[in-house]
Order: sequence, then C-alpha cells, then structure tokens
Amino acid sequence: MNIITDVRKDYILSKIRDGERVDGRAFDEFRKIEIETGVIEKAEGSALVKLGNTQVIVGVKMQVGEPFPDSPDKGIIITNAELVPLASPIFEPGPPDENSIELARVVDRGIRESEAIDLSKLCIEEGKKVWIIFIDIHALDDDGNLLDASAIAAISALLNTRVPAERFGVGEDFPLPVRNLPVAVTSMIIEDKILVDPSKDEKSVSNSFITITTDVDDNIVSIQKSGSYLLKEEKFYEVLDISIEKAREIRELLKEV
Amino acid sequence: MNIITDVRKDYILSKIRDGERVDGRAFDEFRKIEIETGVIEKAEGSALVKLGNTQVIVGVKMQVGEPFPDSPDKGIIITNAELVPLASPIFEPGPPDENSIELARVVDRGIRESEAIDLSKLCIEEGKKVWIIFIDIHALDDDGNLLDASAIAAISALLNTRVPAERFGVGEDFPLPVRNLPVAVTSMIIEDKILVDPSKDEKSVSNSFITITTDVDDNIVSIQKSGSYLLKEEKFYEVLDISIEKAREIRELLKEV
Amino acid sequence: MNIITDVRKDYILSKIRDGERVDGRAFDEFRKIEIETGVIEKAEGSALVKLGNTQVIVGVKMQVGEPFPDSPDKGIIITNAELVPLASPIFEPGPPDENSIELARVVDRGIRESEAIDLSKLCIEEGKKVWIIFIDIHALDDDGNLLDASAIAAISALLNTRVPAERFGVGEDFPLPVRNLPVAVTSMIIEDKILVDPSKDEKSVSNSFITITTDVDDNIVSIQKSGSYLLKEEKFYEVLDISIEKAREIRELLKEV
Amino acid sequence: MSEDIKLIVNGKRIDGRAFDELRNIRIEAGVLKNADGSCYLEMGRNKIMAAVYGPRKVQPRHLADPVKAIVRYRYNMAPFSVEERKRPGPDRRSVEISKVSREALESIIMTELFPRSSIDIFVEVLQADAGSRTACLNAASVALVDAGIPMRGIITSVAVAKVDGHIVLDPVKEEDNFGEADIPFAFFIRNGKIESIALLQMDGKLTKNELIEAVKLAKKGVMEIYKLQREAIMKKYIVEDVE
Amino acid sequence: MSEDIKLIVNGKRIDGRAFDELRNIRIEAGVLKNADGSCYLEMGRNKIMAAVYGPRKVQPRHLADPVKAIVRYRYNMAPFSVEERKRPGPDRRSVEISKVSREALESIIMTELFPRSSIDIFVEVLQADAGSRTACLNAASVALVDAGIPMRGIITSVAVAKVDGHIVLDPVKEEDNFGEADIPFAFFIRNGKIESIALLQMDGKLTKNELIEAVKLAKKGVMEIYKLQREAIMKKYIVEDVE
Amino acid sequence: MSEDIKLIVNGKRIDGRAFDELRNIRIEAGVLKNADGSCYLEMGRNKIMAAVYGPRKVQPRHLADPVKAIVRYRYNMAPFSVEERKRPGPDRRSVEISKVSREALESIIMTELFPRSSIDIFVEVLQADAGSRTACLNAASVALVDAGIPMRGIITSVAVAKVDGHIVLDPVKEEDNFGEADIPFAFFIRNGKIESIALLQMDGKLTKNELIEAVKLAKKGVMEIYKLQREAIMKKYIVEDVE
Repeated sequence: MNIITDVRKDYILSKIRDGERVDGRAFDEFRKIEIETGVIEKAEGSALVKLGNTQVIVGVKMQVGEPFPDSPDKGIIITNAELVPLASPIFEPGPPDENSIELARVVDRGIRESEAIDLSKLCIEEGKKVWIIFIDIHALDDDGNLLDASAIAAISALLNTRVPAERFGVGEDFPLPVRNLPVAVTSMIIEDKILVDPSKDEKSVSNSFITITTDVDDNIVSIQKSGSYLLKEEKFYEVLDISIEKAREIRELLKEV
Repeated sequence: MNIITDVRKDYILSKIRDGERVDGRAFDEFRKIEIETGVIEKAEGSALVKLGNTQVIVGVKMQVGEPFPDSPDKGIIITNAELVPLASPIFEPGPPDENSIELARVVDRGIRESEAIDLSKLCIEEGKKVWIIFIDIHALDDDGNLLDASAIAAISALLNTRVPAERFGVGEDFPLPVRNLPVAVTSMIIEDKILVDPSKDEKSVSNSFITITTDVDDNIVSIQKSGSYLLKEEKFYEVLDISIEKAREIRELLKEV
Repeated sequence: MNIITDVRKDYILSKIRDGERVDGRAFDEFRKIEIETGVIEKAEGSALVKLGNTQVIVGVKMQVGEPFPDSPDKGIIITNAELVPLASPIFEPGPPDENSIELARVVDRGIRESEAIDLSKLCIEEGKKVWIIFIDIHALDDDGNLLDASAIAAISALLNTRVPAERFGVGEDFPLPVRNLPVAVTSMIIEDKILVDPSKDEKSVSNSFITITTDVDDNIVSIQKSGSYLLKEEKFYEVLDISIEKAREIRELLKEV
Repeated sequence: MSEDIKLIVNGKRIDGRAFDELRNIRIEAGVLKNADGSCYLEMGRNKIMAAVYGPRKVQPRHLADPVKAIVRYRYNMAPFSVEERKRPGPDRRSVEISKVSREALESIIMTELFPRSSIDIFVEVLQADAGSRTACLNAASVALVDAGIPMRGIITSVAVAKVDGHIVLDPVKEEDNFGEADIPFAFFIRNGKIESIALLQMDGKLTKNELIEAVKLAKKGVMEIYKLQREAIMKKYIVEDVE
Repeated sequence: MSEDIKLIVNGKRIDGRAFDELRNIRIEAGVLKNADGSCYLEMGRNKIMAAVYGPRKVQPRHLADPVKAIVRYRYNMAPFSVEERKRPGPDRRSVEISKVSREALESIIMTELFPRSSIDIFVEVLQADAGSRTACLNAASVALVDAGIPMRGIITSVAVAKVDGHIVLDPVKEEDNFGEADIPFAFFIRNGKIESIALLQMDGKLTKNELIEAVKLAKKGVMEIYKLQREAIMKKYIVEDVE
Repeated sequence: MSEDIKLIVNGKRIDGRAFDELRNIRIEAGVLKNADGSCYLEMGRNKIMAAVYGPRKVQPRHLADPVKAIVRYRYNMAPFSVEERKRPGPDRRSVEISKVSREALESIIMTELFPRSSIDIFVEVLQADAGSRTACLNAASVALVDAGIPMRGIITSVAVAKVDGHIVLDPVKEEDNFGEADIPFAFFIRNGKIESIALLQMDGKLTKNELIEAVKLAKKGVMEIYKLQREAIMKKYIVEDVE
C-alpha cells in the first residue's frame, strides 16, 4: 500500500518537474466547473458545484434576529462548513476541526470583505430586527480544492437566494441584494512551480497552499497562506497575478448563474 | 470467565429449546411487578418499579414555559432517561448514548401517542404559558427489560402527579389529567420462540427484541423493533397478540396505583 | 529519570525529618510574596501575584445582569480558574478538571463567606439589574501552592477594581466596595509535620493538604481538606493556629495594595 | 388538528396520489469518487446522498471486533434540509434513526467475512420530507451493493400511514404530521422475494387489523422500490461495461 | 436573610430536634443485584442509593495504576431530586464533592491489594436535603463493606452547622441556607473508635472555639450513625446466613 | 463607519505614530520556571505570555509521528483580556490563528531531529489589542530559542493595515476595526536577513500595488522587531553567564 503510494507520488512529482500534471492540465488550468443552483427547494438559496470530481453543496437559510450592537442597521452573515465523513475517508464525524473552520472562515471573508451582500438592505428595524444569513457549506466529495468549490457554491447560492420576508411576516419576498462576485483561487506551490486548483492526487505531494480571493474590480479581498512552508516574496507576486486572472475567468461562469 | 459465560449461554438456550426458561417462568410470563408511588416527595410525581430484580425510578417535575409555536394551547412532555453506571456494569457515565435515547423515546411515544395526558388542560395562557412535564427515568438496577419497567414507572408516576400551580402562582394545584394507560411489552425472539419480559440472563443469548405498546382499548400506539435481526411476518402477528394480552394484565396493576 | 526523582524525594523527606526544608525555609515560612495590581488595564481590576516562582494573574470583569431570584438585591460573584497548559507540564487544555474546579471554589468561598464584597451595594435595580463580578484566575507558573497565590491575587484584584458604571450607562464609576480581607493558607501534612506554602518540589513527597481561610477578625471562613489522607484531630487544631497567624502576616501585605 | 385539515378528498390524497401509490423515486448509483460505494436518491421531496466506506481498518482501533466487521450508520441532516435551519450535529432523533437503520442493515451484511474491519455507511439528508429514514435506507442499500459489500440480499424500505381513517402508502409531510399513525418498514428481499422484516417502528394509534393491512401495503410498495434499486445498480454496471 | 427567620425557638430547632440530635436515618445494605455492593440510605429527607463495582479491570485501560487500584467516586443528583429540576450531568459542585469524597474513602481502602484494578463507587441522590454529601458517604461506606472491599476501618460522615449562634448537629435545608456556617465531616472509625478526620470542609464564619465544639458534636453524631451502619451490615449477613 | 472616524490627521496616526512606526515593544525571555522556554512580550497594549514545552513524549501517544516531532500551538485569550469578558475555551477565531501560527513555526523548526516527540507552544493573550497573533508569534519565537529548540532561523511577525487610503505599520485596534484592510505577516529571518514569508493572511480590499507596498513596510517593521528579539535573548544569556 505504502509502496504504491510512494510510487504514485514520485510519478506526480516527476511529471510536475517536466512541466506536466497527471491529469493533463496546464499548471494554470482549473478542472471543469459545473454550477447548478436551486437544487434544494426548501432552502432560500442553494447551489451544487462540481470542480472535476470535487462536489460541494451550499444552502442558504435566512432568519430574523437581533443585530450586533456595533452594527444595528446591518444584516448578519454566518458561514459554517461541515466536512462530513461521507465526503472523504479522512473526514471524521464530530464538531468542526481546524480545517473546516479555516475553510468556512476563508469563504466567509471573501463574501464579507468584497461586500458581496448589501447588508444595509437587510435591516428590518434598526437595533431590533435584521436578517441573519446562514451559509452552510456541505462537502459531498473531496477530490481536492474543496475551498474554491465552496467559495463558488457560496456566491452562487447567494445569487440564487430570495429573502423569505412573507414567511416571517415582514413584507414581500425579494432577491438577496448581491453586488459583488468574489472568487477564491487556490494554488499549490511545489518546487517553485505554481499549480492552480490542486487535485487530491496532487495534494499528496505537497501541503503548500495559498488562496487569494479577488473581486469584480480585481481587488484582493482575502489571502490565506495555508500549510507549513516558506513562501518566496517573488513567488507570492506571481501567484497574485495568476489568481487575479483565473478569478476573472471563473467570474464569467458566475455571471451566467 | 468466557467459558463459564458460554456454558451458561448454552444452558439457557437448551432450556428454551425445551420450552422452558432458566428462572422457571412460562414464555409469556412477566416477572413479579411491584409499583410504589410517591417515593420522592420533592417531585410532583414519582414511582419506583421493580420488575423482578430490575429496578427503575421515575420522577416527574413540572415547570411553566413557552408552548411550541405549532401547538400554542398545549402542554409539553419531555422524557429523558439516565442509564447511570450504578445500575449496570456496562453503563458508562456521560451524555445519553443510543440505548438511553431509544429507551426514553419509546417510553415517550407510548405516553404521547396514547394521548395519556390531556395536554389541552395544561395550557395556562395560550401562546404564552403552558406546563412543561419533565419525565425523568433513572435506572437503578438493570436485570433486563428496563424498557417495560420504565414505561410502567412513567405512567405510574404520572398518575401520582399533582400540578404545582400554587408554587408557580397560577391557581390551585390539581391532579395531572391522565386519561389513558399505555403499557409497553417487550419480547425477545429466539429460534422462533417469543419470550416476554426477557431477563438480563436471557438477553445474553439474543439481541432480538420488539416492544409493542398498547392502550386501554387494545390499540397499538407504538412499536419498536430493536436489535439486528430479521423478523418473520407471522411471528410479528403472534407477538402482537401476546403483547395486547400481557398489557391488559399489567394495566390491572396500574388501575390500583 | 525515575531514579533521579526517587533520589530527590528521599532527599526532601530526610530534610523534613531533620526539621529542614530543601529551600532553606522554616516549616511555617511562606516564600516571598510579590503583588502587582492594575497589570491589565482592560480589566476592571487585576493583580499579578508571585509566590516564590509560582505566578498567577487574576482579572476582574464586570457586567450588568439579572440577579438570582432568591437574592434580588444583591450582586453576583462568579469565580473561574483556568489551569492552562502554559503553567505546568501536567496541565492539559480542555474544560476545567476537578483540580481547577476545587481551586476556583475554595477561592470563591473565602471571598463569599468573609463577605469581602458588599454585594448589597451592587444592586442597580432590585430584581432586574445587578452587577455580575467575574473573577478569572489564570495560572502562569505552578511551582506549588497555586491556591494561596490565587486567593491573594483574587482579593488584590478586587481591591483594585472599579465598577464600570459609566460604560454601562448606570451612573458614575466607583471603587468596588471591599470590606474584608480573606487570606487562604495551605499547609502540607507530612509525618506529623506541618509545612505551610508547600512548593512543587515538596508536593512530590505528599498529597496531604489543608487550606484554611481566615478573615480580618481571625474568623475561619473556609476550610478544605484536600488529598487522600487521614488527619489527626490535634494536628488539625495545630494547623488552625498556624493558619490564623500566617494569614495575619499576609494580610499586612494586602493592606498596602 | 386532523379535524381541520382534510387529507383525503374524493378518494385521492392531498398530492393527488392513490392510497397505494408511491411518490416519484429517482435513484443513481456510484455518484461519488471518494466513497467505495455511493448513491443519490430522491423520494418525493427527499434528497439523499449515501456513501459506503469499507471494509476498512476500524478507527479508533479499540472498537474492532476480532470475529466480524462492525457496521456504523450515520444519518445526518444538512442544516438547510428543513424549513427552519437545523443546528449541525446529531440530535436525539437522528441517533435513534441511525441505530435502527444500522440494525436493519447489519442483519443482512456478511460481517463475518471481515473481522477487525468496519463498514461505514453515511447518509446525508440534503432535503427532508416525510419518510427520510426510509429514503436513506433505500439509498444506503444501493450504496452497499455499489461498494461490493457481500450481503444476503437487499434492504428496501417504505413507510405506511393512517390518514383520515385510511391506510396509505409512502406519506408526505402533511399526512405524517396530521395523520393518525406512521409506520416505517424495511424488508429483507432475497431473490426478488420479501423474506422478513428488518426495520419496524410505529407511532400513532392503530388496531391490529389496520396494522396487518399496513404490512400488506408496505410489501406492495417495497417491491416497486426494489425494482428501481435494481435498475439503478444494473444501469451503473452496464454503463461501466460499455466503457 | 438570617435576621428574618428564627431557626431556634425555645431551645429547639426548626424541626423540633435538640442541638445534638440526628435526623432519622434508615440504612439497608445489598439492595441491588448488578452491583458488587450496594446500600440504600435515608437521612432526613435525603434518599441515597450507593453502588460499588470492583475490584475490576480499569476502563479505559490507560488509567490503570501498576501498583494499586484506582478509586473512582461519582456523586450524581437525579433531575427530580431537587425543587427546581436539575439538568442531568455533573456540575461544578458535584465534581468537587466527588473529589473530596473519593479522597476520604481512598485513604482507608486497601488499594495496594489490587494493582491495575478500579474500585468504582456510584452514589445517586434520589432526593436531596442538606447534608447529601455526608449521607452519600455513609451509604458508600456500607456499600463498600457489602462489596467485600478490604478496608482499614469505616468512614462515617455528618455535618455540623452554626445556626442562630448555636452549634447544631446534622442541619436541615433551612439551617444550611440561613445558618452562619456549615461543616461537613467524615471520620475514620476503627474497632469502634474514631481515629482521625477523613473529610473536612467548611464555609461560613466561625471562631476557633466554635470549630472545636463542632468537632466534638460531629464525633458524637458519627458514633450513632456508625452503629446504624454496623446494624445494616449485620442484618444483611445474618439474613444471608439463615437462608 | 470609516467615514465617520478620521484615522489619519495631518499625516499622523490616531496614536501619533508615523505610518512606518511600530508601537512600543518590550520583550523578556525566560520568565517562567516550569516551561522549557518562555517569553513575556508587550506590543502596544498586547500583553503576551508564551511558553514552550519539549521536545517531550507525545501525549496522547497515538498522535506521535515516527519520523519527526509534532508541533502544537495553542493561542488562548484570557477571559479578562478583552473589553467584554470572553468565555474560556477556544473559539473559531483562535482555532484558525493557532493553525496558521503553528504552520509558520513548523516550517523552520528542525522537527526531523526529534521523532515521536512533541514541541508544544502555548501563548496566552493576557491583554489583547490589534495584532495579537503577530505579538504571540514574536513571543513564541523567543520562547523557542529560550527552550533551545533547534531552528533554521527565527520567525518575526507584524501586521500592516490600509487606513484612510494609507498603508501603515502595526495597526492599533481602531485602525484594524475601521481601516480598509489588515494584513498579518510573519517572515523567516536567517543570519539577520529576511528569507521568505512564513505567515500571510489578509482581509479587506487592496490593489496589487498596495499589497506590494505592504510587504515592503512589513519587512522594515520585522527587522526592527527582530533586533529586539535578539536583544531579549542575548540579555538573558549574558545575565546567565555572569551568574
């Protein structure tokens, strides 16, 4: 078993040294992205995203609740990720571990910092009642880069969300005011090479990642270096350029949602 | 140790094949049932039940609280079971496991589905204040069939309960309106034989159980097949008949409470 | 490793038998006590106490909350201790274990039973709003007798506390009304000898402790025998006398805070 | 409340079905890459994803059984699967459902072939309607076959309800909430024939004769579902053969 | 609040007892089948069930001590044991009580005879009054004897309180709540003689002399309880001999 | 709210600092007896205590790695460290900070020298201000040196913020809360030279050019902090030599 794993790793590595990826992609090429929205009718918004064989579903539920004291006129975003054991042999049942917390927080930051949702339109009664948006990320199949898939699914689900004002007796339903399209791009750094959208297969040879989320104006809204490795400054700028470019491509898909 | 256990199991099994039980009972015979109510003066109602050597105590506490939104004019039943380590060498301290949850839920269902308590009489102020009934099952000694003992103790404790309206400043105390007498009968299925009220000794040779709860009109109000085994359809009907009959006998005891 | 430990233990014991302590102290002598208050500006009150190499910090935070139903006109004290793994190789992360619970409760009792805080002055609106005092004990370095150090730090932090009434919009800030100075004195009993303020080194040879807390009038306000040992009655009275005397000395230090 | 709501009108149910008619069912096997076997299933508005891992080494190790595989079953509802957002993590209801579902499958899995191993079955309720436990069991069965786990047959599950005095097959939410009884069944089917009962629960109020009628109706229902399970499995293997 | 309530009237306590009088005590040994030893005990309105399991293999194993048995003690209150329903599970108070009670018993159990074993003592407070920890220790002692655990003697426990300026034995709830001090004691008794103090806690306000008076009163009380513990044990063994 | 609050006035920041000016920093090594290495650090109003234990045997044992030491890092806030009392125990924020901080240190610790061991780093935030994670990393680095853990160099950390359109070094709370972006950095420094980036997070809104400017400013900042870290270490060892 371990021998096979090692042989496989050597193969992946030698390919990368030759400038190739085991699944034939270019270093800066994402796997095929499929977005299906409205898959959960009971949710206010939802999206199933496939990124190659990686699958994740995001459901958005909304409730009426109290605002935070320091933002009495703004809606609230709560992002949560469940890495359920169905999605990977290494996920375990139980409360969220550091990986699912990091995943949820990085997706959250992209949405929050790009100000993708106009939270000031989600105030019902200042200081008393605002809309709470629950963004629940539910992993189905982790074949690598669950993070970018989750970020795409989250913004797609939000684009698909209607605020259930009637059900809560506070007016007429309306579409969630989404005004930006943050896109997360994760790269794996290995031997000075940058591979975007690393697959599970590729992740077996490196744990050096960086996720850069950008918005419609190419602003950087979130960065997360993840994994114990040292990142060269010039490599960081290279990743920045690639991330901005790839995000633009993915954003085109989101515009069709 | 294991050899003794195996020899014992063989003995129990061979007896059963001969149509006999190790403690001399008939297959459709319960152990002696003793019911003592009012054992905990601080509780609103209580009962200690002995079923052979199995002992369980149920205490009923009542509080005033908010009703559920979908039943604004009805009291609330909350049933909980503690399989404390005092009661058996295999019980462990900690939050309820699947066995104590199943036990509590099956007892709860019998009371709830037989509509044993007239919940509409437990509304204090519609939509605002209703009585919450906490039925706490506390195992003392598990010599098998804790479930039936708990169900008997629960309904006995309810029969013994006075609603503490004065203490809560909402009128005068009154007896809890109990209007049905659900009785749970658990059988063990082994080699096409049906043994009611299995003892701990007998449970060592089979994990195939079914609990059927019936009400004063011989209606079936709850069924729970428990244990990984396959139940023949005809055997099921046979258990049904036995359960109805045994419940009638036990119900006579309850009428004296 | 174990041999070194054993040799060390023998040495400590033989010293004690000779009427000496390994660090040169007399049996009834505390290590040097240093008290620094106001170390955490963000807290309403705080104190860092060093007892030899033992270090503990106590921070006091205050909030406005509901009183307990049975004391509607009194403030509330909540004492909590975190034995964080930073402070000792044997402390583990996680919820409080029996040692940190005991520590917090014994410190709490000293403050509560000596009526060190005039809780009746901490009522804002009877039955509705009172001050809640959070006394958080945070261990930094456990070189033995964390308990006495924590008790000194707690009362010192309280002496240093200002009630943040302005921040909560309920009047002007005022000093916390402290009117008593409880002092805990922990002794180790070993071979009929009484060693006050046992160091970690000394604790390796005995787990027999008793903590006696006294107030400004030499009243005993709290006792906790701790450790599985049998205490002779006459020894108990001896410890009482020593504790009262040592507490008087320590109280002098508190008066300078 | 059952007085206020008419669940049966002109011999038809609230969603237009006949008493013995199933909801729409859609089954697809082998939809996940990581899992050893998997199945996506829709049954009415239920949307279920099931995955099977194993036989594999038991983690944590002290749970291992030296003479057979242990079977684990985790029924879990996604937070967005229900009207009111559900807090993540198991509640008492899902613990009980997981227990009786595991027992149903345990009784037909040949665990004796895999000592010291675990067979882990995870079912995620992505959208919940009445009968989610039966839908999950049907999905889990297909996922087990897809994973190649040796079984003595297959488990097929359906609920029956008593609604406005009638015994009806495969109830929807309203029938479950306002009906007089709910009876989830699972049957063990071997060689295309129903052999015995693997799961049986019931709550509500029924006479013995109504219960006998319920069993009959459930048996009719599971035979139809069984065909769809078979088809889903066949379809996957035929497609694979062609490739 | 002690001002408002008179706890001592005409030299008698609120329940009519003299200062040095115990509440009614009832002890029965060997009342449970599963446990290796057990005891049911009433002390005033306290109703306590105690069970002892062991010496047995330690679970989980990594807690085992190669040179002696570990002793565990779990003080637990039933949800219905108090006026206001108590949420199940240990709170901070019961963790502390369990610790000091375990330490009291540990000091007289011959743990050195059973390396790698555990002796597990479980006490359930079925109904709580003042002094539940002392009642539990008395029950646990009898259960330990009933289980045949070798001990150097026996533990007997009682509380003393200061109430309206008087030192009184075995206080009830009101005396505990509105009195000036509460002092739970447990003594080690060997050959019918009090040897030393096994448990000692105190909270309230007392002078040294009051404390000495309290010890004296406690010693008187435990000797009476000790007789009842003995009787309960004798009764069980005599009955058994007859059988 | 950034509209309402002027964070930059006359080219000076809210606390009077220049854009490229650090807050006051105080570092003391070797302040705890139990820990193998320790450090107390103040950075603005942050007050941090860091301790290192190890290399030592891994507890629980099953976490041990046969080829290298595992590194653990626990960032913990004291309940009194913030304006509103914080409930004890880890929250989601501290779990994430612990993860990225551990990864930064892991990348320079020579873990391969200590198979089956753990190197445990505990940092307690006694008082929190903006940049507590960077202050903690600086303290942890010094504590690691103090513990004699072999490392390829040192980690030095500082945050940069965008405030009222300006890129500024080492922001305070107000700049963090009402600024446009916050970027915590940690650099790997070897032989007095910045080698690479060990920690990098960012949230807010920045152009690429602003980010490049931020890196430049952070590098200036960490070189100053690095000198203070060195001094603290030197001071301790020189004092020790004298003794």
